[in-house]
Amino acid sequence: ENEPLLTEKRSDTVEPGDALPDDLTRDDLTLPNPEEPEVARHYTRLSQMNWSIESGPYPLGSCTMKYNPPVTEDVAADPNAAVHPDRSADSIQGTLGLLAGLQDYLARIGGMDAVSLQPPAGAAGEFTGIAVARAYHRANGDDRSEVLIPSSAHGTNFATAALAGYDVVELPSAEDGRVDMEALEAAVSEDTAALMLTNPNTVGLFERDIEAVADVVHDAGGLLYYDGANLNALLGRARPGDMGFDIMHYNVHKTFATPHGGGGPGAGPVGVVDELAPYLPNPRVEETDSGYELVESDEAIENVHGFQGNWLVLVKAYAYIARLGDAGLRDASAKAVLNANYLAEQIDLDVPYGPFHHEFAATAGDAAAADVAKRMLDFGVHPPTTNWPEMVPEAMLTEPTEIESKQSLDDLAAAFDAALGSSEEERHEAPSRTTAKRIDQTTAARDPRLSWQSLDEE
Amino acid sequence: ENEPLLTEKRSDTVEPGDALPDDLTRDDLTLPNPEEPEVARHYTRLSQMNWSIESGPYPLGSCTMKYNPPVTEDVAADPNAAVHPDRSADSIQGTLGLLAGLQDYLARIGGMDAVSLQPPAGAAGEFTGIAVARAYHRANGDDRSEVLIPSSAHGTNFATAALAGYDVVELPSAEDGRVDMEALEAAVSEDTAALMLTNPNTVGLFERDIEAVADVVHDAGGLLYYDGANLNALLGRARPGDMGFDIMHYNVHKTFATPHGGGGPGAGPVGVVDELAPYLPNPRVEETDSGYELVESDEAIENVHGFQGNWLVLVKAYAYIARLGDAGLRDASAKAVLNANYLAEQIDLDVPYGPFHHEFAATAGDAAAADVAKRMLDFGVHPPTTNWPEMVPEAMLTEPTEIESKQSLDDLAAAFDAALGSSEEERHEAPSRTTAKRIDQTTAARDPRLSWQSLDEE
Amino acid sequence: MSHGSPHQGGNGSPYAPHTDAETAAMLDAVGVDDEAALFDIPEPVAFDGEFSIEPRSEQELRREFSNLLAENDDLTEFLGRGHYEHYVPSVVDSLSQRSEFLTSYTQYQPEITQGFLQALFEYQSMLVELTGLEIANCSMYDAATALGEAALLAERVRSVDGDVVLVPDILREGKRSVLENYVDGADLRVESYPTEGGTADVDAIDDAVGEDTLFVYAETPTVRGCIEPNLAEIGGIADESGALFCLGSDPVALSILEEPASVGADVVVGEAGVLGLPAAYGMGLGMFACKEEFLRQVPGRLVGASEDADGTRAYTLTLQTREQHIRKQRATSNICTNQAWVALRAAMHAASLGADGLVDLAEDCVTLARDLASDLDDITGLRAPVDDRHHFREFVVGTDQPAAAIADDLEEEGFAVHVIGDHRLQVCITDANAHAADDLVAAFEEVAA
Amino acid sequence: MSHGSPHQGGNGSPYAPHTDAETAAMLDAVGVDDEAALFDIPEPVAFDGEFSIEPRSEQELRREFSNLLAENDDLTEFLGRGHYEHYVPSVVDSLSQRSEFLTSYTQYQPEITQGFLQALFEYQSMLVELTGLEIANCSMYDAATALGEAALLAERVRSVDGDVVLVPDILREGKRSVLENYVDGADLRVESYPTEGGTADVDAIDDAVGEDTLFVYAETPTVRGCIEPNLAEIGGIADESGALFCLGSDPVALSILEEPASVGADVVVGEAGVLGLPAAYGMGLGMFACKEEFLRQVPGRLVGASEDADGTRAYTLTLQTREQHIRKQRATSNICTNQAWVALRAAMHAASLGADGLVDLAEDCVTLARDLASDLDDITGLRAPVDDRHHFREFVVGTDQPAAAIADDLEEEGFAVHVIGDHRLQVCITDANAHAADDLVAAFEEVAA
Repeated sequence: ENEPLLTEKRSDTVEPGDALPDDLTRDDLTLPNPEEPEVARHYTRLSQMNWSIESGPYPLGSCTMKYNPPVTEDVAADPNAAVHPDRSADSIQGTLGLLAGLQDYLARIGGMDAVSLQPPAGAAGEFTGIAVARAYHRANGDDRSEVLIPSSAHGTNFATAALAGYDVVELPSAEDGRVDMEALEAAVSEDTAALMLTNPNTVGLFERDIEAVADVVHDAGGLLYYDGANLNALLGRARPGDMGFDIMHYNVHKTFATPHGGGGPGAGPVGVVDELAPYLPNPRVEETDSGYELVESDEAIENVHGFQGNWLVLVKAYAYIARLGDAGLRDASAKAVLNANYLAEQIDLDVPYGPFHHEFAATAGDAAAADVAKRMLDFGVHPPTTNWPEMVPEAMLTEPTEIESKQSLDDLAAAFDAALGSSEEERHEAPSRTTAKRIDQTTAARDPRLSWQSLDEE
Repeated sequence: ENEPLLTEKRSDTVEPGDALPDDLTRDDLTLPNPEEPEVARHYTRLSQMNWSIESGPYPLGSCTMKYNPPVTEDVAADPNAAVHPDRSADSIQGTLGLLAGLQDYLARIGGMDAVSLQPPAGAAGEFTGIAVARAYHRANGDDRSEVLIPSSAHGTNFATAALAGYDVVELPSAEDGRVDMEALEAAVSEDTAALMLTNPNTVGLFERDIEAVADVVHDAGGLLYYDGANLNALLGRARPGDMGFDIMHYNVHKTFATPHGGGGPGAGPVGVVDELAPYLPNPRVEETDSGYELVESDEAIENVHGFQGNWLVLVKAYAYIARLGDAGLRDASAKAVLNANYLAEQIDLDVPYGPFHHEFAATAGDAAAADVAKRMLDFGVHPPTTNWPEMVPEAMLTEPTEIESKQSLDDLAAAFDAALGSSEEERHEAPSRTTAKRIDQTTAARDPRLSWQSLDEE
Repeated sequence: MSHGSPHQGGNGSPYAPHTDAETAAMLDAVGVDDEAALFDIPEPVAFDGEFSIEPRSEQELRREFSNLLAENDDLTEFLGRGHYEHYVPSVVDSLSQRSEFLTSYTQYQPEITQGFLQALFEYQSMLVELTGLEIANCSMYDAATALGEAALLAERVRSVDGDVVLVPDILREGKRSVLENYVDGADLRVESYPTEGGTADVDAIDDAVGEDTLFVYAETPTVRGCIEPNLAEIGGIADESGALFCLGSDPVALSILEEPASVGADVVVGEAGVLGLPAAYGMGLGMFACKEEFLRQVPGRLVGASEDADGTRAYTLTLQTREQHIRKQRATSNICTNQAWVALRAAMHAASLGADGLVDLAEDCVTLARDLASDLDDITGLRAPVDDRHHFREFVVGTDQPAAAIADDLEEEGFAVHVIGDHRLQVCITDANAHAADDLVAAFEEVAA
Repeated sequence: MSHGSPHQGGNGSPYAPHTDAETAAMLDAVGVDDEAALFDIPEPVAFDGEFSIEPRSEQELRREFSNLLAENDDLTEFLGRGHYEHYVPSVVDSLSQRSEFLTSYTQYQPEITQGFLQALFEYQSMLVELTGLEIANCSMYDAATALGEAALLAERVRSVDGDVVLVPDILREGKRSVLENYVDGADLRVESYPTEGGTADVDAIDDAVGEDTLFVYAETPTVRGCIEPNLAEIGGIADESGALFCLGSDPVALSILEEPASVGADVVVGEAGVLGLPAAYGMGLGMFACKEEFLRQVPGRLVGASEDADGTRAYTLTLQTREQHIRKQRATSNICTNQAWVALRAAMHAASLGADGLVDLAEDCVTLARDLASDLDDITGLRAPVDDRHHFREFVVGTDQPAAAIADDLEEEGFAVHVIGDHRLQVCITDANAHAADDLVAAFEEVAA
């Protein structure tokens, strides 16, 4: 049974009082007006209609849905963490010390020289990074117009390059699923501002030629940008900085287990090599003899957030890293890669590309990947990302992360196989055991009803 | 689908290390050995198989299942609240101040002169109160052997009197459902240590003759004990102290909305009139010129708790009272009584006794109350207390409390009527829409399997 | 209208959702003019006055309570003697605070309370494993009341004529007081047997136990933190006399100490709140486990496994005919509300630690105490441990200077310890305060000489 | 084994549940000897070193972070200028922290994420009601990035040739910086129009707006806390020139201020984190609402109502073809992860207040500021408010003494205020700090003369 909208339960129309003259105020306001017990029941019921990492496996490829340790929530709930961004630096040495610590840890993990914590999400990190590249080239009097991106890259890469005003040059994949060196060499030019790459790539393959790739881009005067979405595959095994990347972002809501909150908030800190450090957005935190200070650079790009980013997320990320330490981080990657490889071994679906690391793109073959996914819902698991990347037909991009046990992976494999083994009709009509049955997407898009007000018009 | 036991998921046998010699240690220990993500999923799943006040109405008569405000949880989670009971009084003035404040508020609300916060539950409060009565009589050289209890009283009253070594004299109800004055007069004697009474009684009726009752008991040298289970009916309208009660307990997990936690912890503070104050258990908190002190009485009864009771529960109770204040407390009772009367008006079931206050005992008539209750589960509500008190045949003792809205009561009434309107077979086979179907109680009792170890023997 | 928004004080209950219009409609349906008309209270006993309790907004409430509790001195506690703190993982808070658990009632409708029932079943099972006994209930209030209930169980199940409940002379005063209270109504007498070096004097027990002995109680660790080395002998003495042998302990200690069943314990009681509860001013969780033969005489609630109509395993409260709401004055106890949610937290804490984590924690309780005692013993003017025993969490410290003065000085330095005699302190160390052990030693060095 | 119990540091990830035996079985199934063999990393770029990051136990972590954050001075903040605190009821924490919400991903499988989708649908609906516009997305990062996106929307939907983005000269620096960044790639220029007395100089806007104007932005309240009295006129000027009129505000202010649709706003942006977020060092929640005609050009996620196969109302992410994961470089924005959970909290906070609570809160923001300004104005050496406007939450204070010195002195007294000029302070008051208003006034009396 579905839950009524709050407004369908109890709504009132209220007029402003007399604090302001009428010409400055609205006539009235109509909004839900429940009492607290009603609020509690409404949202408790809604929560019960929602899958989460505590519900079971959440193997969305490229999303790194890990367990989010409650201890990081407790740490972030410290009342002393609740300060205003305009406080004097002297009066918030704790906050600044924490930020400095996180900057340092991230730099170490990525092999980078300087880090900005300002970007509030991965895409914002990309934008920051590409804006840094733009500023660098401009400072060199170098007016470059293109960003190279492999066709298998995350959609945000393309959109970010466009947002920053660059033309996108899409690189096809080689037959082995990796960067096509010939295509790269053909595409690189003096117009190349940067190449955006994730490594391992979106089907989990490590770009073995990364050193050659870096040489090609660098020789042309371009910069190498690392999309951190897949960093969970490499912790303690390889660092973007060592591979020749000049700029990278970190998805702390992936690699460092901050909760994804149904879509956000995340945080997308950006690390760069020394040469690019002056271009990071202002301010950054530095430790001096007299404590932590906020320092500004004249060459900094404009800001990417109205203040200093998603503070509460950053606290949790730092706590997670500190909880795990070297051995924990390295083990997390080891188990994430083991889990992906073990799961791929257990399922009936083919995996065209390999050797893969923390994720793999299986193909549903003759079946529609989206329907297989819907059918998996009936077996009590969350399906993988479907139909992406496009290099794999009917792709099911699967990333179990390190938190699943062998038993959990076996159950997940059974759900894969059962869904694939279902009849086409069963798959097409799935799911049937869920809160909502298959939802009509076409009507939703053709006749958009985006508010309760639009429902009233029915 | 049910959830496996943790031990069925992952269990290990572990041997002690070498911290102690072998003759002091066990051979090994076999217990579940999950990692944190597995623990989180297990208990999250279990929680999803459990009804709570956030799930919907919980109209268990005599249980006062109110909404438990989260703000009281936050207050109790204060790190400064976490102190050891053997701390010096000087060093825990905050804790003692809080306890003193609660003692004071409870005394005002009950019309009592002194309060002990030590009893960890309602039944423990009863035991404390009856032990106080026993000590009082003994101090007077008065060896009384009987406690009078109306047949409609809570089972704990009888068990408590027996625990304290008294013989129970059960009083029948008069035709109007209240204390039968003639029977009372006949039963009272110089053996009467106390009469235990709740008011309103367990079918919600106010004992109109309470002054006469008090006179009869007092004239015989007995004491009048007030069972606070139904205090939510009277807040700001009447006080046990004003009615002639000498001793009372408060069920803070009922009247003052501390969470019931699936069966506890609660707290059962005891209030008494001046004359009995010296007999309350040691220590009590008193405010002096130099701060709060723990004071002891030579005449005090022995303790009812190893330390000072259920501290965390007391904090929440105090916070709830402070949140509501006079007007809120009075309104809570008003709406609790209104809700009970309105609900009774809406349902098809007869309510033999009245006028009732915060609860009423409807009768299922020809139907089995227990089956009607099971059928109500299918309509998405929690049923009332069934088959009690015995003065009402097939009783359904219903207490909606003040937190239900008119809409919620209408829905609840519909569930009552639909359950009563179902066929006997439907009722007998109910519930069918719940996590578990009707559970076999007989086998559970005849062949008790009380641990996972006993399941292994299957 | 009485709608009180959370940021305001509110004119009525902020948790009663009635609008004025709804109240009016409901009054109309009931047929009265106002709520007052529904109260059937004779005028002489009606209360028209006020309590003079001011309502607080949420904000005011939080500020007021926070300020009040901040009056507590911020001391690092090395306190035990029956109330122990182990670090409770965050996940225990986040899971146990889920409203489905926290705001649920006793499981009288098992079909919609399977989750809590299963958790309690798992709690019971954990105690069965730890004690080796067949039955555990799903909680008493605390260790002291569990002990009281155990003595009364003895009275019900033992055929001996005896009325003597034998306890160690060092039994913590509060616990003994509760025991006295519980057995008063049954006309039993509490008597002490001597201890030596912090544990039982077995010969003295042998002398003391006779035909008037109903119940023999021993603890491990004892209140002085000593691991009792002679449990099997004490159990044997009790068994021989027909008395019931009750052992007091806790789930962390039992993770490595001798299994109670193996030393002849008939009943095990103690403080299970060592798991799941932080320092809570003495709030507890009474552990109660016993032999299967006492099944129908067990106090408190029991969860059992059964099946539902589909044949699926399901759980339910069972053997309720023992309980007060059915058997009234012939019930096995007057307990109703117990400590279910604390039991849930204990089970969660144990699960979070896991079998190996529990054993590691228990080992730490031995080694931490041993190391701290050794460090204190190195300080001039102190002797630790006073008792020549293996210790668990805590131990007694002998002082040259008056103990009370040392404790006062330590409090100035930010530490709390027990004063248990003119020249006796007691110190407790666990994973919760071990980080401050070196600081404590340094403070002792400052003040003990 | 790598099983790290929570009370220990652990040798591996405490959140990877593999036993040694399981790891071995899995490696065997995969056909390798160890996990290292699964990494396909060329030797030259392999990292064998260590990060030198010590693992912490949960306890150590909590203690370390608590100690570090305690380095923050405990000041009562009277700070605003774009980041505001209102008291967030406890129920918002307890509900939003439910793991079903907190640890959920974006709703790409709507059949099992109806709960979050409905909550976001209700959030969108609330913004529709508050703004009077037909469309609201389910969040941007913050007010600044929402403004940037709005300017880019103008570039997509406006047929005018203009490339000028007009903003008030008092726009907060950080917000303007973000805007500059967003419009750089689209070759737009940000220009300022003058303000007078804390609000827009309408005549100057009229002069400034021309055929090169793409976008006109105004705020109410402005960064100086002034309620903009001439919104309809500004909207009219923009409309006439074909520029897009974007209004910046927030949901609390809009609860009583003029409805944006009624003054001609095409887009409304602003900081919706005034609901649901406590002071969080600038973390925000970008509000974004606009006219229906821009539907296919809206940035960010949209939740729509639909039906499931049973014909039951159901919710789903919709119009995803606007988004980067489908449209790539032609997407309406590069945003992916947004602030969904903060939007959920904002909706919960609004629901907790209710319609009347929201209006009361907004009224308080006017009267609290008015009263505080009046109290400060009574102090010799201070003038408040400097601007002859109606204020919302905050206002500018003129000082005789150097403002920075006064702020330093106030900090000594335990208060934080903004310094915005040599003789200008800014003070913000809401329900969250109103309890300390009298103390602030007293402190000002001490230090301002």
